[in-house]
Amino acid sequence: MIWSPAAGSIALLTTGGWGSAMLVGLARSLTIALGAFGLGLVIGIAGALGKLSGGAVMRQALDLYTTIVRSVPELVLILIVYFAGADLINGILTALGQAKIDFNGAIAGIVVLGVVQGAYSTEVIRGAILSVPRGQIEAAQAYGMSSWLTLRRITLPAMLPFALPGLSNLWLIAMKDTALLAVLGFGELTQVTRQAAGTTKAYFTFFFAAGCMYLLATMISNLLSRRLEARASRGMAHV
Amino acid sequence: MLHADGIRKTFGNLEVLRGVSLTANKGDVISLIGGSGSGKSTFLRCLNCLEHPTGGEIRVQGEAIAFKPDGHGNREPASKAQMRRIRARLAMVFQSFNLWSHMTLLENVIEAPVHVLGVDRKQAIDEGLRLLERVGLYDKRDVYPAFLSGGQQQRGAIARALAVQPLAMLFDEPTSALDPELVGEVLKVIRALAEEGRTMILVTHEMSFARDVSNQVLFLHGGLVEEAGAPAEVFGNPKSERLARFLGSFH
Amino acid sequence: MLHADGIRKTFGNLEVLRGVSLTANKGDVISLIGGSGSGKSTFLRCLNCLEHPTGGEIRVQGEAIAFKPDGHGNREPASKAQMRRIRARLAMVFQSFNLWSHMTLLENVIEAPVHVLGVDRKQAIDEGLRLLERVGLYDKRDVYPAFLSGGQQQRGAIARALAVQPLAMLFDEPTSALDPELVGEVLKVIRALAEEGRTMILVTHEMSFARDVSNQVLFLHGGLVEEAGAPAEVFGNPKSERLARFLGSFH
Amino acid sequence: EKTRVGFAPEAYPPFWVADANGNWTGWEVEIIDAVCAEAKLDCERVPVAWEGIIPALLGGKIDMIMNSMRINDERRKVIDFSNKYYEVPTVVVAAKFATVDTTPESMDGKIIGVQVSTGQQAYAEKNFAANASEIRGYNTQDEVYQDLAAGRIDVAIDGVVAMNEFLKSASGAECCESKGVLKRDPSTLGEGYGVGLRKGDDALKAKINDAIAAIRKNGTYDAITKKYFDFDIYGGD
Amino acid sequence: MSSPPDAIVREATARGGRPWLDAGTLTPVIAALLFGAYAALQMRWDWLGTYYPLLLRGLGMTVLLVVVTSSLGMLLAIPIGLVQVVGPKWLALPARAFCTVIRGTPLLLQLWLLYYGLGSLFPQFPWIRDSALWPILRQAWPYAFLGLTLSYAAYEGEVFRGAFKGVPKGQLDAARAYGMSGFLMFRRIWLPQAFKRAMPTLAGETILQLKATPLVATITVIDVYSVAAQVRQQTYLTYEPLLLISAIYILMAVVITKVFARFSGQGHDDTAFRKS
Ligand SMILES: Nc1ncnc2c1ncn2[C@@H]1O[C@H](COP(=O)(O)OP(=O)(O)OP(=O)(O)O)[C@@H](O)[C@H]1O
Ligand SMILES: Nc1ncnc2c1ncn2[C@@H]1O[C@H](COP(=O)(O)OP(=O)(O)OP(=O)(O)O)[C@@H](O)[C@H]1O
Ligand SMILES: [Mg+2]
Ligand SMILES: [Mg+2]
Repeated sequence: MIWSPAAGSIALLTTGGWGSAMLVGLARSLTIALGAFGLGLVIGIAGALGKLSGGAVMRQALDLYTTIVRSVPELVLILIVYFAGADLINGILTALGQAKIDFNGAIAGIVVLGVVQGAYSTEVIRGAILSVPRGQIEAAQAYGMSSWLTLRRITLPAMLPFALPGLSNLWLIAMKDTALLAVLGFGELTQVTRQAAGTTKAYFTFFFAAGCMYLLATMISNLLSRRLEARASRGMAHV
Repeated sequence: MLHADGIRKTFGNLEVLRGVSLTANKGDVISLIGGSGSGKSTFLRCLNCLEHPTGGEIRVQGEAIAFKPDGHGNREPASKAQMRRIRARLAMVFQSFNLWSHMTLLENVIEAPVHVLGVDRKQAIDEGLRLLERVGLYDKRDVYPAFLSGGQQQRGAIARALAVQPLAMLFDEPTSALDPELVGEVLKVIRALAEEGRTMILVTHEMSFARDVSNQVLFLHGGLVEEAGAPAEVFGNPKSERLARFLGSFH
Repeated sequence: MLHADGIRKTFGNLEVLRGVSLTANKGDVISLIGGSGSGKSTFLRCLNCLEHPTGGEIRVQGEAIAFKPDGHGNREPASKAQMRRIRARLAMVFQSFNLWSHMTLLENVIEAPVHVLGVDRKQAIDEGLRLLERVGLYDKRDVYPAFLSGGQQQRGAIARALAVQPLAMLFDEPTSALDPELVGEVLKVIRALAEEGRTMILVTHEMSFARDVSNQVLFLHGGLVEEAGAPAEVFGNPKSERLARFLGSFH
Repeated sequence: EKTRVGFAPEAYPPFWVADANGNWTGWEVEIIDAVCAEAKLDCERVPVAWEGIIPALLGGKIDMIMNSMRINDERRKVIDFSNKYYEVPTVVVAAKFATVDTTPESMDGKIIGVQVSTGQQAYAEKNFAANASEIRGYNTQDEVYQDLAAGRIDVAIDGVVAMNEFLKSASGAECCESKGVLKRDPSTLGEGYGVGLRKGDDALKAKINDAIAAIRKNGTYDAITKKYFDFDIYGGD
Repeated sequence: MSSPPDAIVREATARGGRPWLDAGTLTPVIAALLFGAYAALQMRWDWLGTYYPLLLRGLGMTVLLVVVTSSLGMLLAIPIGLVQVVGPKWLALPARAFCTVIRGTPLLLQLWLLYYGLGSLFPQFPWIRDSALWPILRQAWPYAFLGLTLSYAAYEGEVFRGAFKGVPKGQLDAARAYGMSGFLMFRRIWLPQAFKRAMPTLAGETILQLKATPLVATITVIDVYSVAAQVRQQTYLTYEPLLLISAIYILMAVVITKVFARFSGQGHDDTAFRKS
């Protein structure tokens, strides 16, 4: 029986322990998403600065990175980065005479998704920096600020209102993309859902419950990001 | 105190400045006038190296800004540190104000003193509040620039400039972005600064104001100083035909 | 020909217009002047129902616009068809031009004739080109508005208005968004229209122009017509103290 | 030094059954433990998606695969196998009312469901492709059964043990029945199920083979099997 | 993957406003050529001979999926965006909820819910099972097309909402002032301008749609990705199939970019809006 009545569904979620297993899965998904998003942000800031003010070689290399990552499906990228990335790192370690490291678990997920997120963050942040009115930066120069000080005090805070909508989108994508890590066998929410559904045969119940969890996480994120946006753009006139 | 000597500036093939010189001593108020595109803004921006002059020399309190080739056929300041030091002393007030939009008015005013000049934060705030009071914006100290009227923003920008205790202030069309009603307000502040003996160099379209406030007027045309002198002379008795025509188009 | 009688307009609690009347006969050129926020634009937008007046009556060639309650405590035109018919005859030239950005200049000019009035496309193009020639933009017929200077856009907007052969033209600050250099250009076109005997109602800040071109001037203040009359009278001999003060701030 | 045993984290009763705490039980799980104990290996089970399990072995992310993997020629080209540790016949299952047997002709116009990259997929591609209207590949065997019960595929192929488990379940009992046992075909269906190993990992292979033989001999294998089956799952020698 | 298509590099260069083939461009091109040479010489490509018919079939399905679902999705997205801006509450709220739900949950899960959830409800009803529709409903592709269409509609509905809202009020005022009716204004002014605004985003979103297509493999639809996965499983090659389809997706992304660039046409830009 695939379509269980509501009461039965709830019983399945509460008594079998699958409900709490899914919550654990959700927590793992969120942890990986958070790590990946953070890594992506670091790559993004560095990448945007590299694209805007780096040398020609660096700009081209970054263009290549963002172009490829943004046109190849995440599923494929995840497999490539997972296999090639581990080979590469371990190859280097072996060449250095070090022991191989275990490229499994959450770290791998974070690295893989982080590299993907980094390409998108690079573009979001680059765009945001470009939307900071030129005069704001000129004013900083006119008052004798060094490039680093200008970046820290003016450019980054001033670009935030422009970057936040894009970044909060990226966060939602990171959260949902953790589902793709199921192809690597990671036990995050989607994977747990599949196991629960397979074991209990209550497919609809569990897929639906997982959908609700993602949705809830999304809505909470939206709420937070709207707060954050309001805070960051408190200096902007409301239109 | 501030000398510019034979400043030239080309953008690609366009020769915007073809040797413009200016000497400002302490307390001088110098107005730059000229048609649209005559290079007034460019010259002002050369003075604090926001544009790197293609040729000529700039000396601030006797210290010449050193230049070196930038590898693209132009020059750039040889020492970034020197350039920053000099910029911090030549406070610029932009035509479009360019107050930092993510900071309140007070934060705007104390930003450069605290982070560039290394003034103690507490002291910078005291001084900043004093300056805001002076330009009539004490009430607005915690307001973000976007919520200020044009005239208030302009006065805020002036306070920000005053906060670095500049040797000279550079104004680029301080009133052209303002309502006629706000123009008067800003001119009043500038006039008061002039009376205090501040050194100021201003690009302006307000001839009556230039006449009123400045002790030297430079008329730029075709990348050169076409005519210069005391305002009474320049406005009352223009020698060049072009200046006469230019002044004729104002009433 | 165009009568507005006791027009009132409130936005929420704000009473912007408290009974403004105006009568324009064929060939009249009426200037609306007044301080910022005095309701000039609102009144103009009420005339062609872009704002629905809270009270009062509008008659165009004797035909009164019928209103009905809109269910939110305001009124709305009772017949959309009537409103559209009337709007098409009262061509508006906006302060920010509002040329349709996805159409070339010529397409902008023929849009309303072809799609609203149902003029034959071929004929509309002929007429449109004639009008563009008239405002000196024949060369720019296939250019998109984004690539035109402010003055060119403004003249394009005038051509677009002329193309519907309006009974009257409504101008909202036709020059305030322009460089001083472009103002003259546009004023020349409007003056020519006035000399042709076009009916025009214009909101303007250019007192000298209002004096020059109009045969009636209305000074709005506090939602009412504070003073009205021939320009010589209004400018030369203002009766109300407020008008005198208002004019004093212009030179 | 841990020995990492790769498996696909999907329900495959009675070999693999998960509970909500992420604990796995089942016949194969116990066999893994027994083999590791016997071989004195410190084993750790590592979940890897089925479709990536051989690349994971080759890439060194795991050291062996114990996941009901058939020993066949195609796989032998890239990995090595231990001796088999069980072998069951492969059966064809279909809706009760369907007229299907194990012959290619009976597959005319049918939709056959198999798990991707399995021996049964290879068998179906080799023998039934010409007749069947479609051979649909699923990521997990569980999904095959689900669609069989839903009537979206006509025929499923799988080892008899897992298949019986399905036929015992509510949805399976209602809809379907076994339609016959496929002939032995070592090139696709293989020669039993064995432990997948990297080529050249001969020391490990020897240890595993010894351990399998040992638990067969000392009764551990039979003790485990009794808990799950009422027949000898090892198959013939 | 062989060398990255020139077009992409050129694209990237054009975006940065830099000349094509300066020292900086050469570096990645050389790197890519070297990598291409390595791939050609050191990797195994013999399987291409066996699998190319399958690959072509999969490619066909991928292209079909992208073209059909983004066209249908677009048709849905326009009203979904519009009602959120001007529609009555009883239309705006459901549209808003639809966008939130679809955008808030993984597409993978939506596909499963549709195929294994909804799809397996159908056979419980004999009248569906016996209907003429059943041979179609038992297939996987209808669910793939439906899932991807809904997803595109939700994301683009959001884009169109922004685009409709972003058209400056003055543009519509002008239309009203010239006596246009609501529908005429929508057809002549509002929609074209919203489209122009949405265009650049749409190109990117369509590439995202392309990148979402591999998920249909999880519900047994055979697209180009699933063929590559099959090749991987049958040949046990780790990289070659992945590199090949990466190159295929990059090429398709370039085509999408070009197609949209053609549509978004010439001429005007947003500067007119910024002025006002
Ligand atoms: N960064 C630049 N690149 C190329 N040309 C420039 C640049 N900046 C200014 N110009 C050109 O230099 C000339 C002088 O410009 P400038 O802004 O100094 O004029 P201006 O006298 O300030 O005019 P206005 O009164 O209109 O502000 C103009 O022709 C302008 O187009
Ligand atoms: N849609 C609206 N909603 C609420 N208040 C409005 C609206 N439109 C105008 N107002 C208010 O109505 C008053 C009159 O505005 P209006 O634009 O008519 O002034 P104006 O005389 O044209 O001024 P200006 O010379 O600055 O253009 C202002 O206080 C304005 O804030
Ligand atoms: Mg200038
Ligand atoms: Mg107005």
